[in-house]
Amino acid sequence: MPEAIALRGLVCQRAGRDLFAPLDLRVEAGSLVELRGANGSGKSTLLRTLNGVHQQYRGQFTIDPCLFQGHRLGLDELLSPLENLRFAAALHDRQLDEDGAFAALERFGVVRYGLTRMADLSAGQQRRVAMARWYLAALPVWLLDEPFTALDADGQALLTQLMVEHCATGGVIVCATHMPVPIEAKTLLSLAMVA
Amino acid sequence: MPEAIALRGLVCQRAGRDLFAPLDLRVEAGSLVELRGANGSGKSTLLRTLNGVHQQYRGQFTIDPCLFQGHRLGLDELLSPLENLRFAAALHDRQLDEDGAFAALERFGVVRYGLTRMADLSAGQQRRVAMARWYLAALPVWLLDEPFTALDADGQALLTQLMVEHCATGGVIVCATHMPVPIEAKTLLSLAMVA
Amino acid sequence: MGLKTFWHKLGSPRWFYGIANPWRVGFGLAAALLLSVGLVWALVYAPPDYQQGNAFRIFYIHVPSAMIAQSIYIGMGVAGLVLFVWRMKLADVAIAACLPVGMTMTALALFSGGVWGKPTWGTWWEWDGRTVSTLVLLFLYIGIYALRQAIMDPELRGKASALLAIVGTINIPIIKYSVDWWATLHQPATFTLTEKPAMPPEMYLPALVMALGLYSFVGYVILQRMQGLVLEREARTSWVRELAG
Amino acid sequence: MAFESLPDFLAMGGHALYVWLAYGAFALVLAVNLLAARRLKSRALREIRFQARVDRKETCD
Amino acid sequence: MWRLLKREIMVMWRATGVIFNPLMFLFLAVMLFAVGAPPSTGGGSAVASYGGAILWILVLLTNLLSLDGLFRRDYDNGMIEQMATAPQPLFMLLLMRISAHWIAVGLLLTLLSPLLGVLLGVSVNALVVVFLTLLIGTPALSFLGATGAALTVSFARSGALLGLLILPLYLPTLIFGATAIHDQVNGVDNPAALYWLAVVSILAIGLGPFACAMGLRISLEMQ
Amino acid sequence: MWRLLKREIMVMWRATGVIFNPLMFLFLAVMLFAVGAPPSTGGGSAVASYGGAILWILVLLTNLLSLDGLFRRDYDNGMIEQMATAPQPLFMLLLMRISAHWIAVGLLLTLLSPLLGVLLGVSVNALVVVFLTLLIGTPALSFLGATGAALTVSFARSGALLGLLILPLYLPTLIFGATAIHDQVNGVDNPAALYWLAVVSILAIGLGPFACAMGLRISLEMQ
Ligand code: HEM
Ligand SMILES: Nc1ncnc2c1ncn2[C@@H]1O[C@H](COP(=O)(O)OP(=O)(O)OP(=O)(O)O)[C@@H](O)[C@H]1O
Ligand SMILES: Nc1ncnc2c1ncn2[C@@H]1O[C@H](COP(=O)(O)OP(=O)(O)OP(=O)(O)O)[C@@H](O)[C@H]1O
Ligand SMILES: [Mg+2]
Ligand SMILES: [Mg+2]
Repeated sequence: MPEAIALRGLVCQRAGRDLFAPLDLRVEAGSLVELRGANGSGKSTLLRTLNGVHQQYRGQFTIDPCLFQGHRLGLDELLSPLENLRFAAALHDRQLDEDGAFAALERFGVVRYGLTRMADLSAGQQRRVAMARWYLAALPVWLLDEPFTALDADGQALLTQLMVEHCATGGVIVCATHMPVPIEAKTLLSLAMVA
Repeated sequence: MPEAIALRGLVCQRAGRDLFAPLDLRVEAGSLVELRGANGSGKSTLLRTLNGVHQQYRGQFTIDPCLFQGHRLGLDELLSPLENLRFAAALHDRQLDEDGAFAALERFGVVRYGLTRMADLSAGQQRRVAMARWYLAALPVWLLDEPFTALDADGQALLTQLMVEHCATGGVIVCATHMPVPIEAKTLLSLAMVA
Repeated sequence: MGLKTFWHKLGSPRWFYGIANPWRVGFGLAAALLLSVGLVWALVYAPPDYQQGNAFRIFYIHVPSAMIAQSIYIGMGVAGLVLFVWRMKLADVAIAACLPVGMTMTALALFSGGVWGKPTWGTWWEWDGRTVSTLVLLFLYIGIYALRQAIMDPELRGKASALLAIVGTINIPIIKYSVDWWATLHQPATFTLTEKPAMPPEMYLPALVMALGLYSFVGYVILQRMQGLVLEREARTSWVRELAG
Repeated sequence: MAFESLPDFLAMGGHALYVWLAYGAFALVLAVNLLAARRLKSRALREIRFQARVDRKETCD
Repeated sequence: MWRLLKREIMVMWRATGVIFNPLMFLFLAVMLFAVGAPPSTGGGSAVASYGGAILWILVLLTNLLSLDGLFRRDYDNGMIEQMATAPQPLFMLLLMRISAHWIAVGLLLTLLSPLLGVLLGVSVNALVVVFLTLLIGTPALSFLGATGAALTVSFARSGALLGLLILPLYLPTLIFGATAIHDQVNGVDNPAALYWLAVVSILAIGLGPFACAMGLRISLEMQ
Repeated sequence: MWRLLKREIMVMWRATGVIFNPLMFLFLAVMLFAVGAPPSTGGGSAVASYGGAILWILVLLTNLLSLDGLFRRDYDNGMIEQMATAPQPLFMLLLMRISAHWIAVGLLLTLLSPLLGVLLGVSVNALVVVFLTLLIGTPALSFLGATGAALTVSFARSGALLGLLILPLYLPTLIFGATAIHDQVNGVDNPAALYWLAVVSILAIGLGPFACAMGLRISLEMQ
């Protein structure tokens, strides 16, 4: 079975400067990779590179179709969670039935805000809607940048469970975080800043 | 000695709806208040109310001059950290000398980015610049909304130490957070959502 | 009742709802009476103009609607001031109630003017002092309307539109003055609005009746709207529940 | 009375189009305002009644 | 596909009357011209063609004004990122979005142009040409403009920079449009201007989404 | 105080050529007019006053275009919040910011107006009036516009809504400006227009910052 992600001597660059030492890694289906590193070590940049929007790097990598969640949520503040989920599905050329969207929002505890504008939700509530988006995306690889931000204890538990489930069904998660992910089976990938 | 913050039956409202049960609280100089509550319970709204920009509330409160740090950093992305600090000082009609700014940036480990545009810093680096701003502000009350966001272990330690120092010198901090602040002496203020 | 207690009572939606009823009925009756008399008088009994013939009858609706369009905007400005200075919630209700009425009245003034212009000026539209200031008035109305549409929070919607209404009202005299001034410079002589050389009473009396009738009508409609809006906003209170039965 | 007969009245001395357009618009504006105000109030009342019913039911359950 | 176009139009509705506002803006600008530089000061027989040309320029500026918002919000909230990495090709998504923009701005203003023309003193038979040229020419404005909007979306205050990039590209469209009106008013029977206008529009529709996609990818790297 | 004004101007410099862009935009717009509705089509003696009026209208539109960015970035990054709660009174800070806007847009365009006037066929002695009216009138544009910008900053795509709110308020300024030029060209010695222009500007400078501060506080509550 080919690996879901393979990095061969990958080094991301910003403004022509290498950010970290070359990375070599193979990630099999079902793994969780915890991406650690000091502030400014290049975690976010690496995730953007894997997602294909940052193109300044050396080395090679391959990656299966992936979902990306950066610091910016990728949800439209003027639309409701429901509309956002529907649009996200349309982007992947899938139809989303009401029941599916409803169930996803319910799972993450924001179903009562289903018709409110995103702009009128609290920080954590918005994050929960984003989780519903991942849940519905049906993509094998997830690239998550500090996904525990703004979540309360309940939300963190929901996220952990979601991550466990995703890996259990053969998905792969790369998660940049400063807080250890409370899951046992994980690969650690540490970025050391290049001086 | 009068208290730094006093809430008398304070209830914040959004779109005409009460967010939580009335709050009564007196905060003496030198205290740290940890503001807890589920996502959407109104922590951010309460801090904005205390800061004076959110004006839909019932009840009364008094508060000493305060510094506010919301989800939005209050730093200009097109300016460098140095320029931002200088402007923040000018807003409070104080002059900031180069040494002071340098020392503050150094303390929070971002002095080498002193002349870079904020937009080109990583999430955690931006947060560290914000910490330098608080440090220089010389205001008695700090209202911090999830200040541990995006900070690495080192950054969290720096923040904890800053908070300890501020309280030790008679300052007051109200800190909304989902992660327990690693400081012993603190008052807990929990918001329970109104159904 | 002293002026001061009246003022305080205005802060109470319930009191307003009650007191509005007789006034509304009064305005309604006055409007029905004055408008029916005025219409017959204007359409049937008033003599035709010696120059414009029967096209002059448009005057009887054109001028009242133009006057009311301006009055209502200024009324909104005053309500805005009240909202800001005394934070009286009823003022926002008043703004919200005046807005559509004023907008339609302005549109009516513009339309009737245009329809009048065709037979008298020979064109549906001419850029002239009064047309420009009426058009600007319409834009001022639409601006407030668009702003209100864009804001979800009812409280903030009120504050924002009040501020805009105040700014607009301060500007209205300047706008009117500048436009009149401009018109005296640019307007071809043939297009000046008829300077009525001492209109005979049988021509201006019906106009007076129509104007009073239209004012009453507008008073009726605005009070009715305000009552509806008060009900909407106070929907959760017990007195509204009781009233609705 | 400025007119001899009904057709005379309707013809408005050749200005029928303009006069009746203007008065038609006048009638329309009045009617729209009247109906809109009515509807606003009656809809508010209807919704309040409905909500009251919902609440009564909920407190019974 | 259809769902995407529907979404775009829905968002336009939601976003503070994007549909409604360009229209109001155009009205106001027409008023400014009528008051500030009334056709009569232009004087002479040229008035009719003057009104048409002013109208064209104003439609162009209105378009420009509305372009700044075309990607701004979605860039800031990370939606563009999602679009750029979706399995649906980006240019297809952009085709939908730009079409929605054209419907909400170009087409709407075209439909209103006869009324505005009257306000500017354009003669009735010139109105037809104004309408026709706008109908054929406005797609070029939306599709050319989108590329500029994509390239400048990463800058904080791009308004005027956008104008700087795009207005030169708009020039041919304007020239063909104004010429067609001018010819008609002066009784010259010269359909070439209309044909050229159509050519520009078709080129813009064909190439615009691709150029726009490239512009957005460049802007994304600046985040 | 002075430090604040300095900061505002510095940020303007930094922000992708805010200084430079309105200017380029105006140049391009003038070019559009020179191409699309050339003064010569106006014919006769009215050309000179026509060019001045067009210039006025374009300066007005350029101003409008640049207003959208006046508070947008600072609103999004939380700086307005800091300003609203600083011990320095907000209207004072706004006075600085709006002044900086006037310097970067109004004053700069005024300084360039003679050159643009020549491009639009304005006669030399009319150029002086154009310059003078712009100098006196542009503060009104910045200070009136700021209130609209403050009220609309919380909306995603405010461009055209802003225009709808502000353009009616700009009308008197335009009228007085254009009339002064018209009078001068036609040899009428009538300084009233200039006086009125000054009155409007002084009123705007005096009341603008307060209204603007109120608008910003309302917008802040929407966050
Ligand atoms: C669209 C076109 C027009 C508009 C927007 C318009 C607007 C106005 C306004 C705002 C007023 C002032 C009402 C007041 O006293 O407060 C007015 C009055 C008047 N208008 Fe018009 N008008 C238009 C066309 C016409 C035409 C075509 C005529 C007649 C030939 C006309 C005749 C008058 C007269 C006689 C008055 C009353 C004069 C006075 O009170 O001094 N208007 N109009
Ligand atoms: N701009 C807004 N308009 C209307 N309602 C809002 C707005 N922002 C937040 N709310 C609502 O107000 C409530 C409180 O929001 P707030 O942001 O204060 O919560 P919070 O405690 O900070 O939550 P979190 O832990 O997620 O940051 C939420 O239920 C939210 O839906
Ligand atoms: N837009 C940009 N342009 C230039 N350099 C940048 C840009 N964004 C970040 N950098 C630099 O690249 C480096 C890596 O940034 P990145 O955001 O990837 O760090 P990170 O590991 O995610 O940090 P954090 O833990 O703070 O989120 C940092 O040193 C930063 O200064
Ligand atoms: Mg990061
Ligand atoms: Mg919060």
